Amino acid sequence: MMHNKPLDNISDDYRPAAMVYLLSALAVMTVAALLAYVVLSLPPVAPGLTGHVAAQMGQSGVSNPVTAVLLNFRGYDTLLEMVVLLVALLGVWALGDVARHHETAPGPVLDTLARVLTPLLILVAAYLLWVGAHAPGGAFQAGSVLGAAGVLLLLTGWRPRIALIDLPLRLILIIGPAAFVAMAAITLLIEGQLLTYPVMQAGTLILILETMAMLSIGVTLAALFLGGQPRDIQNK
Amino acid sequence: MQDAVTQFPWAIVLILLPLAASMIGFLLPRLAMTLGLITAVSLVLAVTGLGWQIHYIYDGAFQHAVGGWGAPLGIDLYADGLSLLMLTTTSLVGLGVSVYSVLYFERQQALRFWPIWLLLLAALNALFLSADIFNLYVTLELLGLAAVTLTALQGGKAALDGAMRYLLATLLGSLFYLLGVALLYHSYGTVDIALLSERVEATPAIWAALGLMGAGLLLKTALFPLHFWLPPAHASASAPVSAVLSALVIKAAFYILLRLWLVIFSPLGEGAASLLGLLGAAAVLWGSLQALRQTRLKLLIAYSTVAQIGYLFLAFPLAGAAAVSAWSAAAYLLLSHALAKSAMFLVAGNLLHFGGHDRIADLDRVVQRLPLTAGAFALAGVSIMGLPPSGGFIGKWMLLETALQQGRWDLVAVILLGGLLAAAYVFKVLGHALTEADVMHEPRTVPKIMEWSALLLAFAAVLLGFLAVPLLAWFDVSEVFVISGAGP
Amino acid sequence: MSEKIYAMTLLLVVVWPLLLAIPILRAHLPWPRHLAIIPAAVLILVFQDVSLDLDWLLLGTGFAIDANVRWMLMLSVAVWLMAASVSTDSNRDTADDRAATFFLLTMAGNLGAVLAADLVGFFCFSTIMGYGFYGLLIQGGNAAVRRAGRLYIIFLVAADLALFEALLLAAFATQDLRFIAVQQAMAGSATTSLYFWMAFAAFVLRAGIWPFHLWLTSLFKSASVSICLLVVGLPVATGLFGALRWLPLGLSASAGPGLVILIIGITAVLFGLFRLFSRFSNRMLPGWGTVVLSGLFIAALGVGLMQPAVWLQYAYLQYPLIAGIVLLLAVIIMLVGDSRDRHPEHDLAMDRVEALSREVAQRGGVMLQWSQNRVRQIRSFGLALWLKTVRQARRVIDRLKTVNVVSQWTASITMFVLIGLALAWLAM
Amino acid sequence: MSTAFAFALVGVGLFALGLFALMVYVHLLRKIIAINVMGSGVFMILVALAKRSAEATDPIPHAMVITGIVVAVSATALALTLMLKLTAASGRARFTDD
Amino acid sequence: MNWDPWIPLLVVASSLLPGLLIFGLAEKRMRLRTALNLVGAVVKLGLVGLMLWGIYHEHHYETRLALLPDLELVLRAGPLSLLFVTLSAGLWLVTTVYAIGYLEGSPHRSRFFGFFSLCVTATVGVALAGNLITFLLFYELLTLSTYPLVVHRGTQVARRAGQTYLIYTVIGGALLLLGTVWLYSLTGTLEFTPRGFIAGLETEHRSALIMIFILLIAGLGVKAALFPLHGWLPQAMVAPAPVSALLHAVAVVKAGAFGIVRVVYDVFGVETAADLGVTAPLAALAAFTIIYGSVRALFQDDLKRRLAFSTVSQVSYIALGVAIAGPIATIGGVVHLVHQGVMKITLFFCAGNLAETLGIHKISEMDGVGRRMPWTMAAFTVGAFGMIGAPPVAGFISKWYLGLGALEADQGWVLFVLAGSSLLNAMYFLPILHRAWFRQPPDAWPAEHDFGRKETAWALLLPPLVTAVMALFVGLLASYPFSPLEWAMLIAEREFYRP
Repeated sequence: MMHNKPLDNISDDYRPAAMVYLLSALAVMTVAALLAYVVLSLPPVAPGLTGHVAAQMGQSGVSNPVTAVLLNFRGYDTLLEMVVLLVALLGVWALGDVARHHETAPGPVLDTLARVLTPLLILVAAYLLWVGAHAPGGAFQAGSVLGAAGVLLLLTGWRPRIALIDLPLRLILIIGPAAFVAMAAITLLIEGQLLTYPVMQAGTLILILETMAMLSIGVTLAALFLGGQPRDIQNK
Repeated sequence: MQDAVTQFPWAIVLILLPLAASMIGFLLPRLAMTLGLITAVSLVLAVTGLGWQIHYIYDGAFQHAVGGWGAPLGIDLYADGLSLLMLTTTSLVGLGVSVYSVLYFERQQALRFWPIWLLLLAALNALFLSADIFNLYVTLELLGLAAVTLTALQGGKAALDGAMRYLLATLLGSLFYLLGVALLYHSYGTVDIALLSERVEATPAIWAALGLMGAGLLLKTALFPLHFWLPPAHASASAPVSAVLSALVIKAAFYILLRLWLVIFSPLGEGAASLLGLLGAAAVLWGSLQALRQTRLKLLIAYSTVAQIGYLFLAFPLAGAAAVSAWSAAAYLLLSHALAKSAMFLVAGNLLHFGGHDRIADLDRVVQRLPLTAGAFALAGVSIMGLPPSGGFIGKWMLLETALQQGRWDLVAVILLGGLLAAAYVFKVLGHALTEADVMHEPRTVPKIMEWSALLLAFAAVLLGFLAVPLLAWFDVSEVFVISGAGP
Repeated sequence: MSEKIYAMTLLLVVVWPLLLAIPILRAHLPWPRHLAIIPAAVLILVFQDVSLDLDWLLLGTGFAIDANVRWMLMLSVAVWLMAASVSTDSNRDTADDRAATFFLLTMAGNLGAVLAADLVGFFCFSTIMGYGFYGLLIQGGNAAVRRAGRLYIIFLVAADLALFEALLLAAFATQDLRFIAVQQAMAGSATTSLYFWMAFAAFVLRAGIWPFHLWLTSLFKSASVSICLLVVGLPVATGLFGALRWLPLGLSASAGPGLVILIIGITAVLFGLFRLFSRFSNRMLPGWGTVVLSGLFIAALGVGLMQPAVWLQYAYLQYPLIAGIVLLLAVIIMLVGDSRDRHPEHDLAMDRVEALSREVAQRGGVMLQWSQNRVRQIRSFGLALWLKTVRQARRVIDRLKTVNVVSQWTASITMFVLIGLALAWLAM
Repeated sequence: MSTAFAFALVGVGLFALGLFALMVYVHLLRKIIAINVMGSGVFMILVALAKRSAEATDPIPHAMVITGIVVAVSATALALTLMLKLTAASGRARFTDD
Repeated sequence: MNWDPWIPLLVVASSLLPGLLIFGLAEKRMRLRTALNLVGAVVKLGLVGLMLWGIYHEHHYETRLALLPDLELVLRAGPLSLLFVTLSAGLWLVTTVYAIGYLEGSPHRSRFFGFFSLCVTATVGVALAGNLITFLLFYELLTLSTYPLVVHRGTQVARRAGQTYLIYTVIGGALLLLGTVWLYSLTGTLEFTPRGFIAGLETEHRSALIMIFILLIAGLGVKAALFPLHGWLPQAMVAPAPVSALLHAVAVVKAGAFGIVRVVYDVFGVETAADLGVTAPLAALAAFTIIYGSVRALFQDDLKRRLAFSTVSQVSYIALGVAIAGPIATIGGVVHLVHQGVMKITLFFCAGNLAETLGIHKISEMDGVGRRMPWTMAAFTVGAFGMIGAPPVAGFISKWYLGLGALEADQGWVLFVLAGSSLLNAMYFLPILHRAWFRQPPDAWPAEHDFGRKETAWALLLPPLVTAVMALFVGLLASYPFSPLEWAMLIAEREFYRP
């Protein structure tokens, strides 16, 4: 990373005047107190939407309520959220490029560790994705694990091959959101309604979506970590 | 066939089309610009179609339960006069800015601009169509990040600084909003606006939610005194981006506030309303004065935005006495300001491109050299000043009328004073544009398309002055959520 | 039919000089000054009352001529003829051309004022006359005259204002603005005294009657013959004439104003006489003469106001009186001529009458060549014929070795005699 | 009071803490972290209150939080990159005027 | 089909379209531009003539266009409107010819003529406005379209003058707007109706109505240059002569005065206004302005500034006539609307000629100019005498009816105001004439352009002559059918006597 000099030592920070300190402290405390009062004033017992969810689980195509909500009941949120991720990536890329050449050769330990861990992480991700259908887990968990693997590789100094950083990379980055949009469009054309899965195929469709989502999420996280659009600087 | 047309889900096209276009554009940069233009045009058509449906088929409000679940479990899409107004504004300004941007950016920037820009459009449309406060949160974030990215796209210290402030402000706002959402959900067990409106009663939670969401949204709307982040961001971004930020992005936050106010919080009474009115008045005066003090054009326009936002909030105390026309006035002001202000920023872009600077005092006989651009600024100025014939005038007229009916002389004074100050800063620019400057500079030619897109936007703002009757019927903001939001 | 023709002439009297006043139109006409008078002259010969209503003109006005007006008309014609004759001997350079413009404007104004049938018309034309005359003064005259002219225009503006106010008062009192009607109306009206004093002041100012005579006398001190003629012929004459027509005379006795006016008149006379004889000079004779005579007239007015009966009794004298005064003054002026050339100073010891007679005798010679100039110039006109016969007559008379005076008979004197005869004849 | 509310109060505390830091510190990294802390606070409240009734937990808030987290991550990533660029441009990791 | 509803719109469009087209023209397309201008002017005049004819034949010209749910944009041709429309249409034609001659070869003519046409469009709109909001709309449009003309020279002085102009007019506009909205919130209508539309409110809303009246008059008084609000007028003299002519005779000042007439007659109604006791102060103000303007004019050496102050004084005659609130005074005031226009435009044309031909700007430079430019000065003389009120020029008629009206409303003091102002007029016009005609011309003029044998270009010479002749004939033929006086009488009758 370049120009990170000022970031090395956060501690030598400008300290605000005691007065400011005090006042903001007071203000924040009052806010906190009020919030606390409000929170405590909430109804002690509230089922929320548990009932509705339970009632509709049958049609959702999965048995894990959270996944059902994420991918089915409130799938539209998830669609947009994938897009948010994409926007963040576009933003990071818009801010600049990074060279794809090595910065530091990894030490032997890190190197072996990466070689061992990466496949393992991918496996874990796959498991999480699959288990998400009926137990805690799902695309996001899996995606973040995948992302972790990517980060690890990047830390070891690995960089994607030139051939990969152009179209394929972009393809994999948008496959998640794209899948969602496509699904939305298709369901719209078939069912006349957005993201309405036929009850029979719901499970499969959700699994497909999740897979795509996982891929995109993982790669996106890694790409975000890279902090810029990878290009082969030398050839420029 | 007939059926296909009437039943065609225009609303959903509004969301999916820009999304798809953006992704394809991202995948195949070569196509990005073309796709962008096509999308911009088809969005206008889609909005028209939606409006037509709302008025002749769904009599008054369009509704769509995503996933077929319907509230409270699922998410509802919902569109009525107010949403239609916002969507129309978006599509019009969007079209203008898209056309303008074709020649504005150089290649490298253009590759990055188009996908994000399309996502921004998608975010706006999604936001205006959503009837679910959590979904609104997601769209809000999407919008905010896209906007910040576009701001930063300009590069350079000022732009990055502005973008950073903007990002922190918008994130903070979103968090406040989300906390409000949390409180609402946990007290009423739903995030659907319509259902909330039925269940709401005055509990501490509601008050807190109002406070939190209000604060967050005001921060995003940059209402005085929470406007600190706006001028640096809007003044440093590239011209088309500034146009979009001033014309649409902050309006989105205002829209949510208005929507929530009309449906959920209005029972909570006068206090909040008069507070908003007070802030609005302060914004009008403060913003105008600041604008008058500026020496750089884009800053001047940015502060003018701060002032004009204030007008929108003047409607809150006035609407207290069930005077519908106060909301109509706000709506009309919103629309005309969006058009006029975007035109102004595009003009600023032209001038920057033309002279390489935007120092007002050194505008050297621009009127002679760029008549179209100068004309655009003048026309937009007319609407901003609220002089007839223009949309700004109609809005101001209705606002004044209600204010007088309720004997709110303070607001009357503010409205008139704001108008005068606006005239002062608009003509400050025009005066310099007409006369010779001390320093001559080598002008660069400005593409005609850029000039015309600015001019047409401004002209539309003036044209609004003659279309009040049909438009006010079309964007009927008098009855929001008359039909219960609970599922079709 | 003939009425129509008369009416046309009536209109022409005013319009024709106006047209000639426009330089282009008269560019190629010989002696426009004389030509302009012709319609008026013609009209004199129409011995019948003609009137012409012009509803579309201004606020609806008209022209009319009756016995009284004819007096004034003749007077004007005479004055204009003389003035025209006197003032054409300078060569026709542009300045003279512009002088002609003012000359003709003034003429039109004067004739219009004379013929006007109602107050508005009178006001309008007399204003035109006033400003035109001012132009004439400034144009023709030397520095002194200009100074006098400036004084004159101030009085004129003031007078016009007063007259305008009076006019408004009259119009407020009655719809019908013809002179008689107005006099009747004002006699009874509540605003009489205001109206009366306004009008009176206006005419006093215009006619340069004491105590507003300064411009008048100072003019006579320095102006040329033609201008002096015009002064008496225009402002003075029209002023007096206007007074006659505007003031509600002989209708109801108004002792107070009458007395005041009488006193003014008498003071004027005395003052004039005193100034005249305290330091006598030919040059000042016409000036102070004017003051005296106009004073006399004013005094008469005063009497008339106090005893309407008397006034009515001598009503037929009013216009002849004005005519007489003016003609007398005119004669004096002609005789005195511009003496400043040859006789810069006069010894005051000299016996007045003798001096006067000698002046007359001396003038004779001047008059002769002056008249011969006339002859040479006017030959282009048919008048020459008439003058030939005069010369014939003179030769005959010479041969008869008659008195010297006859040998000094001249065209202008002929003119006076003729006019005198005409007046006498009309008076019957 | 139930544990749910206890956790919720902790969330409130986190929120307040983040807010305080955001107000007081000028170093951008601190501000970004502060925002994240606030976010965590909000999420905490959301999740905690989802289990107020004994029998079952409400899945909706969990879904919301997952969405929220993803959004937060994206925002943070963007913020950090932006900060780096700004630091590179201005030489200081804070807003240019203060 | 029935064209009547379209005519007023066409009248407005007949100058709007040429204006817009001209904006688009290249600078060098001189011929086409001139053609457009003249065609527009002639067409407008023709249409106006048609309406004049139509009104006599009981036609009803009205264009309506919804502006707000319960407010309409109304263009209607009544006697009063027609009086003003005819004036501005006629003078526009003349002024256009003049401007074409005046701006020969100067830069930015497309822009100039574009705004020129817009300006007249606005004026015609003001004249034809059938309700207060339409009036307001065009009134503001007028402000906007005249600003570029005022600063047309593009110098810093011009910019400052423009600023002053704006400060006054924009604030005035705001006041007018406030008054209008307030009135609307009371009455619920803004339609101009003879004898006003507020009848019945004067008891309960008395004070409010008085305030509204003050607001409206203040807003209009800015353009009409009533006393405290006249400051912009002399400064605006930096503009080229045709613009001054436009400001003073055709458009701006007239719009203000016309507005006052409208407000008093068709909004409040004379009787109501008198009941409210607002006319007397207005009359007093107008009277003061008359005297004040004349006095100020006395001390100006700059010819155009003197004329400007004379306008300040003259325009208030209209307000005065209106405020006296009697039928005859009304005639005087309304007819002065036309007379002042014709006379004053003549004077400005002449001033422009002097400046353009000989480079004369100051009165002290005018010695003997009558010999160099006899025709111009002749026209000037006619105008000057008209201003003084000497018969038979038009000014006399106005003063006549004002005076009579004052007597009839027994307000004798007005007579003295009239006398005083006539005196002052004489005092500041006659010396000019004296110089011009009777002084010796200097050896060399400040900046003389050679026009060969002519004294100046035809395009410059004809307009003043035409208007001078107009001024003369309007006065001479005052009682002729179709004369402005007749119209004024018609209007007064409609306002006062018709049941």
